[in-house]
Amino acid sequence: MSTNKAHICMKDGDGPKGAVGSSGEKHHPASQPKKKRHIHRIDSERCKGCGLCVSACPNQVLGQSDHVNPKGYYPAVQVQPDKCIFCALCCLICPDVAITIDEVASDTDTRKT
Amino acid sequence: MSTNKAHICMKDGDGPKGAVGSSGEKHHPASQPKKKRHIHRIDSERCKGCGLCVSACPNQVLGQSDHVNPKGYYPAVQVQPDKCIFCALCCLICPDVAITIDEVASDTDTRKT
Amino acid sequence: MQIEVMFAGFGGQGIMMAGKVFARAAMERKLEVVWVPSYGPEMRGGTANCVVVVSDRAIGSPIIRNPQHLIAMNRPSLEKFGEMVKPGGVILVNSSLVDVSSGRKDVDELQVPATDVAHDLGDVKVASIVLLAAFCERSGTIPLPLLRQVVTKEFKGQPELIAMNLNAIEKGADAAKANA
Amino acid sequence: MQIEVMFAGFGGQGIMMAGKVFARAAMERKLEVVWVPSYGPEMRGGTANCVVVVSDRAIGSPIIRNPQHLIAMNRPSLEKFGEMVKPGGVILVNSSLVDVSSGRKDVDELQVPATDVAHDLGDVKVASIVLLAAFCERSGTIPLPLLRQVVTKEFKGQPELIAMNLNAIEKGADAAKANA
Amino acid sequence: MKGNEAIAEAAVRAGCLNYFAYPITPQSEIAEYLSWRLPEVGGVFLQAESEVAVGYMIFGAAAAGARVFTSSSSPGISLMSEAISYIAAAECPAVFVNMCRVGPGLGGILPSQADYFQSVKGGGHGDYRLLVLAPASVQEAVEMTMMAFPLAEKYRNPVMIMGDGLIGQMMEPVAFPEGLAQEPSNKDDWATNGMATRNSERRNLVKTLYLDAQEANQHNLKLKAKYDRMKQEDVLFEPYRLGGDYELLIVSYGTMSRVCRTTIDNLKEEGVEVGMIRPRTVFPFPEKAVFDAASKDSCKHVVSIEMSMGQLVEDVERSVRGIRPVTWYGKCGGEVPTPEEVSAFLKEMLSERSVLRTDLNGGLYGQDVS
Amino acid sequence: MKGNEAIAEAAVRAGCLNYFAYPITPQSEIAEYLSWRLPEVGGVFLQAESEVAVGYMIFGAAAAGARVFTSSSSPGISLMSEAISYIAAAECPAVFVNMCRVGPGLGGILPSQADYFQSVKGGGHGDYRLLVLAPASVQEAVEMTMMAFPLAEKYRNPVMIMGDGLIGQMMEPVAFPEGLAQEPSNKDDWATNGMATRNSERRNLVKTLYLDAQEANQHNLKLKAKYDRMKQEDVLFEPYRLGGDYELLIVSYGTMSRVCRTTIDNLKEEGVEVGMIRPRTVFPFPEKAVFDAASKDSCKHVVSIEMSMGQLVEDVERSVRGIRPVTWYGKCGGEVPTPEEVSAFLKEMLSERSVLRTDLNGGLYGQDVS
Amino acid sequence: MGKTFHRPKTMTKNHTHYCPGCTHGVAHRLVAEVIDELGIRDRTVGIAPVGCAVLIYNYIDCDFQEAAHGRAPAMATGIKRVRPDLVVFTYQGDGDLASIGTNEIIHAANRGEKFTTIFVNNAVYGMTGGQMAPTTLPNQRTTTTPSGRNTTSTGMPIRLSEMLATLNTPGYITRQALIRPKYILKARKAIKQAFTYQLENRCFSLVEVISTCPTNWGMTPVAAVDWAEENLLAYYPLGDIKTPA
Amino acid sequence: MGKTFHRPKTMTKNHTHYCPGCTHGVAHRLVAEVIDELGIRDRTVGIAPVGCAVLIYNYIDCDFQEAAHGRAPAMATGIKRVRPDLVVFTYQGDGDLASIGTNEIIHAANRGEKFTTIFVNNAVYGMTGGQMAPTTLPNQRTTTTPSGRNTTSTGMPIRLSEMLATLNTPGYITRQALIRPKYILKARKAIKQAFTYQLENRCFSLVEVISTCPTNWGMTPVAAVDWAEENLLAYYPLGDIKTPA
Ligand SMILES: Cc1ncc(C[n+]2csc(CCOP(=O)(O)OP(=O)(O)O)c2C)c(N)n1
Ligand SMILES: Cc1ncc(C[n+]2csc(CCOP(=O)(O)OP(=O)(O)O)c2C)c(N)n1
Ligand code: SF4
Ligand code: SF4
Ligand code: SF4
Ligand code: SF4
Ligand code: SF4
Ligand code: SF4
Ligand SMILES: [Mg+2]
Ligand SMILES: [Mg+2]
Repeated sequence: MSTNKAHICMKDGDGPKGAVGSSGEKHHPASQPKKKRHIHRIDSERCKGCGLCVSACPNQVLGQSDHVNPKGYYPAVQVQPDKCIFCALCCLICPDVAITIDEVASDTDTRKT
Repeated sequence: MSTNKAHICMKDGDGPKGAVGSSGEKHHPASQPKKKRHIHRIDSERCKGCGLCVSACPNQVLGQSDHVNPKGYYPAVQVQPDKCIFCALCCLICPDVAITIDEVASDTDTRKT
Repeated sequence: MQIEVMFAGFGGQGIMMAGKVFARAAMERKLEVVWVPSYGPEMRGGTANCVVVVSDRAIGSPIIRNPQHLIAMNRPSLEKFGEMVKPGGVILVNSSLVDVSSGRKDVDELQVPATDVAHDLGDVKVASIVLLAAFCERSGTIPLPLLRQVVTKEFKGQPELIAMNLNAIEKGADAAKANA
Repeated sequence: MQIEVMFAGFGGQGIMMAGKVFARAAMERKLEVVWVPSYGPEMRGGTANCVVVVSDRAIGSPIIRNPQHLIAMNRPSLEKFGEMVKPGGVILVNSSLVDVSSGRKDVDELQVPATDVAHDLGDVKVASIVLLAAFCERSGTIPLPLLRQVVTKEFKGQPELIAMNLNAIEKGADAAKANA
Repeated sequence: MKGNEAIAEAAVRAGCLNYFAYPITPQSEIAEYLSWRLPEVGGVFLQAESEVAVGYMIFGAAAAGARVFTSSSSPGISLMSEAISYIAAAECPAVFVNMCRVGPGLGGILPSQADYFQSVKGGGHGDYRLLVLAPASVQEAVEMTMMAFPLAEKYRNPVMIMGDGLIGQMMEPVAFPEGLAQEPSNKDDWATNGMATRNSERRNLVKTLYLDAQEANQHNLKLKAKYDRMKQEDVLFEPYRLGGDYELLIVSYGTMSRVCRTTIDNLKEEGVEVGMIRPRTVFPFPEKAVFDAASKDSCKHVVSIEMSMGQLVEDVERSVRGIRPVTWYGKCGGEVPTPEEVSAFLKEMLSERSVLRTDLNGGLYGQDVS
Repeated sequence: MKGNEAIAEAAVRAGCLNYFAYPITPQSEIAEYLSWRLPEVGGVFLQAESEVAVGYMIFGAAAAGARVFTSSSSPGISLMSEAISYIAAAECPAVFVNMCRVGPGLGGILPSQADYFQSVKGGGHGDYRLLVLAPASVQEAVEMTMMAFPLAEKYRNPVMIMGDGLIGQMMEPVAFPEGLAQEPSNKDDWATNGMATRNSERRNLVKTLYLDAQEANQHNLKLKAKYDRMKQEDVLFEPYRLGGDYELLIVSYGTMSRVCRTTIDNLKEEGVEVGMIRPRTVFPFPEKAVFDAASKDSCKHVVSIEMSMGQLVEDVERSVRGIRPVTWYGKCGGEVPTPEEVSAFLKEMLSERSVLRTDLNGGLYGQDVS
Repeated sequence: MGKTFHRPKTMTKNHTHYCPGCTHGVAHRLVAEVIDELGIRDRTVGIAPVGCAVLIYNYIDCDFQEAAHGRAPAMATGIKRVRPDLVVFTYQGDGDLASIGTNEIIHAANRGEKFTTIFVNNAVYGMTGGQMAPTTLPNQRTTTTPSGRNTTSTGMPIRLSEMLATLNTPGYITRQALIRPKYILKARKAIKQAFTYQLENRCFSLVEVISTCPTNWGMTPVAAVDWAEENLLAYYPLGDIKTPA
Repeated sequence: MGKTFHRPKTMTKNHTHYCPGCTHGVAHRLVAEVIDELGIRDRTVGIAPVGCAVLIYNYIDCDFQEAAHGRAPAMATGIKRVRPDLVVFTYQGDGDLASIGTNEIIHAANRGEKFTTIFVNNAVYGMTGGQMAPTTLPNQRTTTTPSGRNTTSTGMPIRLSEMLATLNTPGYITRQALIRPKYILKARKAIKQAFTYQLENRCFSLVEVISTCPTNWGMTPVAAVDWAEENLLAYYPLGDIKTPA
């Protein structure tokens, strides 16, 4: 039962600067211009509160929760979710694969995930 | 009971070109001009007949005996003793320390050694 | 007379240290003492526990399946060891991280929000000392002055920690008294 | 019926090979055979020996203190093993390198200048084959045609050696006959 | 064929085409033989940088499902002891040949049986055992080599062939019995041979780490059960002249037992009756056979004859269980005792039988604190 | 003090100022302690690149005449087995501490006694033995550490301190008895300490190569004589409750014996009388003490209780010589059996005594060719 | 921007046992990503080291063998020789590879064994509690160098990759880091390159990754990456050290 | 000209067990000469290898320890650490030092142990009957490479001295040869230099000497030195490889 803190972005995906960290999938810059949303989730049960993502985020999106998780750590949270540009730098540095970013059609109901 | 084949030279020692192989002793080029003889001996019991000295000798002084020694080898012998310049190259290469060169006053009776 | 106390929690919660402080205190009283860690995986982040056995005669088995007392710093520890405590023993629970109780009627169970207390004192790592003090107070096994003395000696290399630990002892003892 | 032959000499004198040829010949006759080297120092230049035991029933101990026969390629071998040979045995001595005799009256001792013979044949290494042939002839243990056959097979990879070894067999056998 | 070459060829005939080794006398001929023989049959020959590495190459290859073996001699086997412990722990089948030489230390290169304890009690750490085959002739070395692979696979455990140096150096006529070769067992349920190879979505894991005490104990019990099964199913030995009465029972193995055999034959001619048990597996040890043979009314004494300084004798003592006195005779320097020496010892022993009970270690009594 | 630190300090107090080691759980505290303690007293602390290297650093230092020791745990000791064989062969005194962990293979880091065979029968090749001390408390670990150096020098042989992991991790109050420290012996007649050091024109040579069979045999006989002397002079054990009658005799050592002690006390309260022999040296083994204790009329049964899968029991069987049935009880996964478990086993055993005779291995009879 | 990011398929859901901020987790993920990308999971055999990463097989889901301390390269050799069609990698710490296992890695590299090594250099023995490694920096404090590594008595840190690069047998040797996203991107490329060389049966390949051990360095994870960048990268420069001819 | 030449004092009268023309004898003599020259015999401890030179102590008359195969550097470390005042040297073959003992020599060199190593490289395992060594040349026939060393499966010969020279710890590493008088003269100088660095407590020192093994090369001694000069010197260039700063 993992508590995924997620925030969602309604902006278009405008393609990565380089091939970044998504497993097996290739992101095509010139994909058809379709409304997409990104969902940035932190699995607060996986997270060990190391803070590496916090310091790696170029936009100060992340911070540390002040609630301890069942493992005894203070997990990362999105303190300024709106500033997230889904650059995935936080994902890249996270040693515990606690952060994921999904891309879904903008009409997908993320509350189900 | 080792059979030392020795040959003796009456020429003066005229000093080495470099510091060569004599253990612990230094040869002084400018030592007092005293009559000295050199004695070049091959210990035919130590010798294993490898032939390295033969091929190292610049003056073709050495050759192989055609008598087998008690170890079953054909030892080196001085086939042209007169041509020896006591350069000690044969001593340097001999893996069995079977060749020695002594320097004695020219009046020393070498047959005693 | 033999006293057996188990200290259990996450690695890094200071559980081994609390056990050692308890053991040292007992040694000061010239009792026979064995401190036995159940040393976990060679790596970090697992659970850890240690048992301290104190006796007035030579201690046979250092291996205790059913301790008299338990100090549980986290939930898995309480769940695993709570039921092993001998009837009549004391169970000290870090209620900051454990929201359940052992459910036992035959023991003296005490909830102390040790991590929160420690947080307020400035470092969550002293939580184990808070619980230890509460335990000593409740069980009457080690007098508080002796505990203070041992803690002071233990941290003599890091004077900045002494005050915090002494505070932790006060808070822990207070909590025990408050819950009495 | 059991035959035991010891082959002894310097390492590198072909002594092991001679023993093997003898063993192979016995195998051809469908006898039980054990060839046992006394493998010396891991390094070169020492003495070496091997013993071949041939029997018409299973061979128990491959370790023979007192062989029936001895082939001695050098002086230390003769000195060491000469006195161990059982009475009535054959001792073959390489007189090129050994200028003494075993001094025994109860054995059949034969001197063959094998190294000189081999030298004349073109390689001192066939000296051991010269002695082996002389031994076979003298002891009657292995018939010469079988010996030739085994040697031919043994050196089939190096045809240039076959002729030399066959010559060695002739010379050896001749020497044995001459001395008879 | 020379024993070493015969063993090498026997492995090939047994379908073992993978060999990793480091040279050491008196068995380097095995490597030298296989260096041309294996390429000929498409096998793998690799000279490693050390025996430590060999141990783990064997482990890796065996864990990947291959039939594999190595050969070495005493110091080399010591260097493999960590690996052997791992391989036994990981339950991988593999075959180790030890052409035992004189020890301890660098010792010498002459034959010896002084690695008995190392082989049968486990030179490495932890609770494991090797199935140890001890051939007494080149022919038996061939047969045991061929049996070793199926045995290793039957138990998923390393098998050791303990030769005493002489076995490798001796030349005797040999035959390679077709019947002994067995197809490798299917290893798909445990070997790390790649999921695609076994057409499975489940990965395999070969490991020896058991951090949990219960699991570790279970694992050790599982291993123990295998060793117990070996004791039930794979004890091999050869009785010699046990049919009639005998005053003396010899226990001896390997080349040493051949010397004993000649000794027994010689003594029989002199009217002295001696019987022998020759363990062919030294682990599992033929305890019952030794006990039964020692129990015979005529038997007055048991002697362990070994090229070691009192190792085999401990298993003999254990097996005899005090019903007969047990004595040790041995040499360990490279010289195999001759029939004459053994006979002389036995005769002297028979003449002064009364004093022969092996002594128990004494000891400094501590305080009884009860 | 924690057992590991106590051992480290004891070595310093014993005048051993040279330590070479490679980290391994559960004994790295020894190295950590000595990394500051030895420099303080002008000693040598060196962390080596591997246990293999450690073994030879110890050899080199010991052969140069220094008091020296190392500590490790099971897999690390396996890696030292070649070196230990060399050191014993070269007759150099040195001390090895093994804080035994769960094996085989990587196993685990919890306490174990599964290196019993490795320690007492010799993990390395060739005929050698270690004098093996097995402490049951931190205090005894201290004392044994201090005794170990003089013993090693007395015999010019490696001494092993076999702790069972828990000994190193436990904290108990300790004292360092002054009386146990002994000056190092004079080693000038054999150590390679430089001719000038000993004011001699004769060089010393520390070697283990004996190419000549007779010499090698002589050397092995010399070693054997030392091991026999250990059996005469340095067997240590502790009897527990052997004064009165007892139905059952336990043999157990190390931490396990402490559990047995509590079990015995508990059973006594229930009216069941049990006695115990606790070997303090496991080599030399207190054979006579075990035999004598087993011989007592009241004694019906002997049990070996060990944290291994049937190792100690072999020496117990050997010692008991069949006069009483011998049973094994053990666990080997890191969990030390509790007094409750041991008691339960013993009671069950007593209730079904008839079936308890340990079975002898069977075996496939070969053809009797006599 | 706008990227997606998921746990690679070859990675299990298990939470790791690593300390917070330990970059072993990053190395694991990169390897899993590369395995996914190359589609080789069903013929890959990994070899776990003895070190903090011993339980790597709990996180990377392919066939695995668990080595003894330092011996992974010998095991990999064993596998590759008998099954050249399998893809084999070892994952080794600096104690494992640069101390006890130096001989095995050198000779495997020199024989040109066609496997891939991920060499996690965190300048310390993590698993056993922070003792000195051969890679420990001068003056760095560890539990066996309590007053800092003294290079007079213990020598200078070994740059094992540079040493391997001197071998005449062709190989791919590179040093990367896991301490910032920018380095991680490059590290992933290098790991992919290493596996690719193996797939091409081209040469031995080794990717050293500079890593952190906040616990034994006595630092927060964030301080640890800073310290590593400032100190480790100065002594252990990043980049390809050797590429096959 | 006109020189004298005698057996050095530190050399015994014993005849060596070496094969005719084996240059181990030359190496022994040079070491003995240097010991004499420096006057250090009474505080020198040599360490014999496992290899043809195992009996070196029969020929060099000072204290000696006999190592296990490859472990001489660890033994030397043990001695030097407890007795820094002694002069310690190891004498090791290429199988001993460059195969089984690679780890020990690397880490001893890296710790900067103050002993001297004489590394006798004859490109083969002499003592055990001529098996391949890591130093065996490409296509060279040995008893385990009967059709010549195949570098595809066994890699290229290792230049161990060059490898050691990459270490950051200061050291003296040089390669010399024993196959002609001219090289022997230089070799002696280098050996003296190596011992001198040790006496100055300066650094680890290693002198590799290119040597012959006529027996296992299957050549006469004279052919062997020719072959060595042509082939070994081409792959193993002579000269100082590293000198202490
Ligand atoms: C033969 C052996 N020696 C020592 C150990 C103990 N040990 C386990 S891990 C380790 C070192 C780990 O350090 P490293 O390889 O750098 O890995 P890290 O934990 O730092 O990732 C040691 C010494 C062992 N398990 N086996
Ligand atoms: C542990 C161990 N492995 C193997 C051997 C066998 N062995 C003895 S010497 C040697 C190699 C010798 O070669 P090298 O070091 O080059 O010396 P050389 O004889 O050529 O001078 C080997 C493999 C041994 N004695 N001990
Ligand atoms: S995706 Fe980029 S911007 Fe968003 S939280 Fe992560 S690092 Fe910050
Ligand atoms: S990097 Fe990962 S584990 Fe660390 S704080 Fe961020 S989400 Fe949590
Ligand atoms: S001293 Fe010189 S000239 Fe004389 S024999 Fe020797 S090499 Fe020839
Ligand atoms: S070099 Fe020496 S051993 Fe060789 S032939 Fe000349 S004298 Fe004899
Ligand atoms: S101890 Fe260090 S290497 Fe190990 S998990 Fe923790 S941070 Fe990582
Ligand atoms: S085998 Fe080679 S190295 Fe050994 S002594 Fe003979 S020639 Fe020299
Ligand atoms: Mg590390
Ligand atoms: Mg060599």
